[in-house]
Amino acid sequence: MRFSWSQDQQAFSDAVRELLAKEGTPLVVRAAWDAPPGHLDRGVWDSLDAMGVLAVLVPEAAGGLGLDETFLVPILEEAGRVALPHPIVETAMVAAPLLGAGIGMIASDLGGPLVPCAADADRILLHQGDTLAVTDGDAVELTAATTVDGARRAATLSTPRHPEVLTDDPAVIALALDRGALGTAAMLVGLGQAMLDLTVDYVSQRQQFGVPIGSFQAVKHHLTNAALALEFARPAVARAAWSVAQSTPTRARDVSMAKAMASDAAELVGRQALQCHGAIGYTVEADLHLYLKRTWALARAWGDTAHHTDRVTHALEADLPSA
Amino acid sequence: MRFSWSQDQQAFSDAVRELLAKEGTPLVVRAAWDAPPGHLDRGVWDSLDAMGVLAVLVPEAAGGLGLDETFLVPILEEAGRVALPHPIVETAMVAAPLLGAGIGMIASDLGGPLVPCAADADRILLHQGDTLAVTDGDAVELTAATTVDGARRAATLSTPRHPEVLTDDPAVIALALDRGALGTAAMLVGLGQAMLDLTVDYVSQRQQFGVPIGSFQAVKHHLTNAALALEFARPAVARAAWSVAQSTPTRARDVSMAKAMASDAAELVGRQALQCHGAIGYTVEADLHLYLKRTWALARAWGDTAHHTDRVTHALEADLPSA
Amino acid sequence: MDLTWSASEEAFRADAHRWLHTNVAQWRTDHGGEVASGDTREGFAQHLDWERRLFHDRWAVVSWPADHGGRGATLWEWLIFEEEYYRAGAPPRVTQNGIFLLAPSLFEFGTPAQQEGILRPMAAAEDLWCQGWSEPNAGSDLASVTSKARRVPGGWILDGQKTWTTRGAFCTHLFGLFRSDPDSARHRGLTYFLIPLDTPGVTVRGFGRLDGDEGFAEVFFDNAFLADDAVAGGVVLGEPEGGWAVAMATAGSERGLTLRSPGRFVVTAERLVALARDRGDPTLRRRAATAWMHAEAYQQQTLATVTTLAAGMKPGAEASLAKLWWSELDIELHQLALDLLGPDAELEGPWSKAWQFSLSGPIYAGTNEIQRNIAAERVLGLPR
Amino acid sequence: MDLTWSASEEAFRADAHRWLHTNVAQWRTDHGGEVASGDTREGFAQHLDWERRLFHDRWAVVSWPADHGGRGATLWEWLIFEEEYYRAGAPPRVTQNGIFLLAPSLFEFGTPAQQEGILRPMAAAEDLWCQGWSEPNAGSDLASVTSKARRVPGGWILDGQKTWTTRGAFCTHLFGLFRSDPDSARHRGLTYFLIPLDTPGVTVRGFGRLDGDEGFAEVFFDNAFLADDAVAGGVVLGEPEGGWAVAMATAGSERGLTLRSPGRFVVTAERLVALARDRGDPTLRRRAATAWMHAEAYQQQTLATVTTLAAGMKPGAEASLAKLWWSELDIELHQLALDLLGPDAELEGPWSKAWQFSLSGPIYAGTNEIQRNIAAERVLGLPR
Repeated sequence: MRFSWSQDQQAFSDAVRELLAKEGTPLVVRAAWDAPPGHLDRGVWDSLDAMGVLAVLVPEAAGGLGLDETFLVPILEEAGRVALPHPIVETAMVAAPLLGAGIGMIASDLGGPLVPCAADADRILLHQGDTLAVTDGDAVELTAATTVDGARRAATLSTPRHPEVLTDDPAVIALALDRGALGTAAMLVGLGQAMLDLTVDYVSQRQQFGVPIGSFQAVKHHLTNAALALEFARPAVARAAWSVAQSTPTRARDVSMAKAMASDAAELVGRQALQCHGAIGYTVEADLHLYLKRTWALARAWGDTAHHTDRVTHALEADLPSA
Repeated sequence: MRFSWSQDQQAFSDAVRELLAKEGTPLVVRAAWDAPPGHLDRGVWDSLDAMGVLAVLVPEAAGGLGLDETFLVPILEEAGRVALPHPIVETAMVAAPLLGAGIGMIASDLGGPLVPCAADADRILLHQGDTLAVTDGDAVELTAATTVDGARRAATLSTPRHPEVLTDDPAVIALALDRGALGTAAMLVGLGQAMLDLTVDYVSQRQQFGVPIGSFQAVKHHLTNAALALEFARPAVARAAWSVAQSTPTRARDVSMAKAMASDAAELVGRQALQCHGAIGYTVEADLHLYLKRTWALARAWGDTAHHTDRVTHALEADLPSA
Repeated sequence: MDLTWSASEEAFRADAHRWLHTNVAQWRTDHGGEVASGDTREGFAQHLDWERRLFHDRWAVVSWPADHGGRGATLWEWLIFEEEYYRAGAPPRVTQNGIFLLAPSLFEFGTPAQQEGILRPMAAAEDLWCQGWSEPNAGSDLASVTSKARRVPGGWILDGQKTWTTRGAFCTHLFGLFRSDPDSARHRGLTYFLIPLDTPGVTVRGFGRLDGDEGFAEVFFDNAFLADDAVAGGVVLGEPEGGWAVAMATAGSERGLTLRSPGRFVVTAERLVALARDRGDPTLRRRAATAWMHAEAYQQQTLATVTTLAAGMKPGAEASLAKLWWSELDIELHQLALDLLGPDAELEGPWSKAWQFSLSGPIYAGTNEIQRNIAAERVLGLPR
Repeated sequence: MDLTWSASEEAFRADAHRWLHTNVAQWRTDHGGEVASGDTREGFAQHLDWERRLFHDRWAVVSWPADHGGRGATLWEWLIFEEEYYRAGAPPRVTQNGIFLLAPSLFEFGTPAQQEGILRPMAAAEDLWCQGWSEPNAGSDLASVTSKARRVPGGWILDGQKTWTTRGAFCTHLFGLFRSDPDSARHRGLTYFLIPLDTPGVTVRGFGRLDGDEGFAEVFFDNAFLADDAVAGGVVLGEPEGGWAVAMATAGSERGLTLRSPGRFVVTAERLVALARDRGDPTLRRRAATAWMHAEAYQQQTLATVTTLAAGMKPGAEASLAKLWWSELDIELHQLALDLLGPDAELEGPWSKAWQFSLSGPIYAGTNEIQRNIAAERVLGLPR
């Protein structure tokens, strides 16, 4: 029993964190808000690709790193911490195990009807009836959607022409959906941490009534509540990474628990962060909104809390002796 | 439009408050915990009877005061404020309109399977199949129940011998149930107010870290939250009193809203009151527990919050145009 | 206790209902069916058109005397009007900071000349007023304002900066607090000024609120000369250096019922009950009923408050409780809306706009943390 | 990351499981099937019998060295034992204030003679320890204790009063903080004493907790002479006047995992999931799953914590977060239980007892308000 990332896992995600601190700044997120469809800058993305991040889950024989989700999840937490606008969950977590290494940037409708970065992706992974299929970006008609998070760059898709069917195995599809939910949960924990850190800094500096507002008990308690939710969501996500990596019998339940808790935690942190920032946070000039809006979007992508709680309910009830 | 008690209504409930401040002290509640079944002291009860409280809803022609629920509800709030152990809701609110004046003390199973003061009552009002019936106390076998609130003096009943059927009119039965829920809601608002007042006094006196604990922001916010819930539950109860008195078409919905909000408010006040009292409140030596336990009991009697919320849901949905 | 409306109140409701239903539809049609947010330049102009239609038919400020463009409606009628207003789907009032916040203070503290000169153009949406309270370092702590006013012959010199001024970039006038006694501290030595925004030396820069609309502005005062007669009746409201008391009255209006009447919440709750019924999820249906009860309780509590006001009592610290309730209710309602929408919650639209707006409720008009302090100290009497 | 148990851990689990299932049933049978609350006189005696059965088969203090009656189990094994303990429906530990609170401090600060003399009788439930922290005017503000200790030849004279001492009326010994330097203030000048309750001049008065059980006591010290050798190895734990540091270590144990291992919450949550399934209400089923997730998250977070402890790190202020979580989780679980029971929630019974007990969680071991301050200042680094 050892409930912590290994040295290798830690070292890899530390390296990603360092890279993202330099190349994944809020300016990158703002640029993603502003770039026209199809023009998402790939600077950070290419750096992540060069580090092998996109091929973590691809077998070595197929040109990947041959590692598992316990490596990728801490990395995705780092991606969440900088609100990375690129479809890293769709590409590295969901598509790479199906399509292999060197697949470019993949968008997908598996997480919901609004497809992030659809116009920017090289290919699109689709949930078509009972199959998973893949198609070139230009084989689908896109309608750009206006969403609360401009950096998500979401679009809806028309039915594609001649998609290539990858599989009709329900187990493979279920695993892809679980991977997407797990990766998104990791992003949400990272987003929550980013908002908490930003707010701790802010309330330690901001003075009102002659003292830093972080010295008021109400502010302390808001932020402790935020930290508390994160502190207990994080292990749920780590455990789900293990369950997916090991294909444990509780995989689906554990992923759903991770997604529900991470969504709730990040949303709570966001609420407290905004409230503690006050009017300063309630502007697009402050960076907070970049994280906040991504949180709102991801909390409902890949299944919302009600959906995942119901999955947990069913898994638990199925394990009970009958009444 | 005038959303406040009339001078007459106010004067009546002020008189009751004065009486109860003298005769309905915590000692009366403690005595009710200790008295054996059938030996509930009737001192305060007789005084209330002498004031006409038990016959408020009885027509003048039948020896009552010929008033309506907008008179009785503020009085029941006062009864809640002292956690009156006697079955005043069952007697004055539910039974008196059916049985008339001078009926003594009435217990009833309309509020749930645990019948308060069953062994102390002169008669018992029963929900028998689709009828309301009444029986003498000694025509029923009682099994004393041990409940969290000893002053409730609850028992379960066996099927009575030869009860006298009062009515099988569903409208009359529905009105009796609504009256019980409304009266209980009023008691809960009074209980909440009592716990809030007790706690405001306590935190203003109790010193820790060299200051009254009521000066800490966390304590202030706990008690503001408590006051807030009460401030908005009280008008819901007052409005429901009007709706019952006037037999408005929204009566059932308004009563359920009153009961749900009063239950939730009183439970919230109780939580904050206990927390702000700390260990001192967590003893049977402090009076707080007398109010707290009655709150728990009444919040679930005459339908709990889920039951009443569902009634509101159905009433609201029935009013909607179809989808 | 009498929860019935009189015949004349019912008649008033019928009039309002008729006018609103016809005119809301007409206004939307005239602007091509879809109206932009009132916090964008395009939308603001469309909303001004709406405000002028209201004024033209004397529905802009129903509770004001007829002299100033109103109907002398009672508080009860005003409540009825508000309920019908939201039920008709009429838009948010872009004039609200003038008519709901400044005007009550003008009625209380203004000279007859000020009332005469300022109120009617405000009601007519000719003069558009914004609020100049906050400064970069004076948010919750309003008493720490440092913007200065210096008396000079014939007027005042203003220096400093205001910020988070709602719709400041689209307005013509600002009311705000300035420190006129340089040696004063905190609540003393502040004066409440009425200022045309085209005063030389005043610069306005609009910027984006959370939802991206240009709903905020910074207002810079750089040696700006404000002539005593720059506003009809004079530029000082109340006494010089007596600004705090006037500002507190304005803030009371902001927290209390004039800014956020119950109608809008009840109507929103009703829509959510319908959405939840259609969605079918039992948990969400129950949550919708709970949210509706909270909205309806605000309605009932308001009736109780108006009863005391109609009897001549002054609004007190209880306004803090009302502000806590409606601001948190608004979030409850819109959180539920997003949960009902599921993945579509991400789309820009009326619900997501309103959700983002609801998040500002616990911040503006004095943060809810401050309101909880006020309620604890002044309603419950807890020690400071 | 490796979330599998080793073969020896699985074997340990199997042993514990077997012993507990057999012996819990046997113990209940031996006491007529229904056991009273351990916080009543009758129930305490029954629970002592249980404690002695545990000790007899070396399950009382699994993580202690064999010398003191344990099995030298690892922290991992201890967690496994706790999980099996609650899963078997074994009763609350009436020895907990000794074995879970005092003992860790004895291992850290006690002399070999103290450890030798005190631990084994404690594990054997011969010496029964209660905690003497709080005083009538020192609750949350523990540093304001005024009970005094005065050095005299051969011992100490104790004066003062402790209160809210859990199970004090049934115990034989008390550990507590006394002010030994009369000129000291706050955290300084306090000494941590180990005191037999039959010391002349010590009076114990039991009184009723919220649930009516005699679970609390007041302990009065009236010129009580505590001989240096009244407890084997000496009556002072740690240095004289160094009591605060020892007490803080004890408090850390109280907040952290030793007092409230995750097993009991997970087992309770599983029962609620079953109750909710049988009750059928979709909202309550969803709430049960949520509560289960919160319990399971505590389990997982504990595994993460134990991983760092097993690697030799010291527990830190994060214990405050754990205390907030388990205490509020316990209320969430039991609130749900009451809602599932509906009108039957009013009946005295295991669920209503546990509900009332859960309400003490945010109060004892340092109120949750204090824990939130600690977490904010020491985990997040917010200004004091």
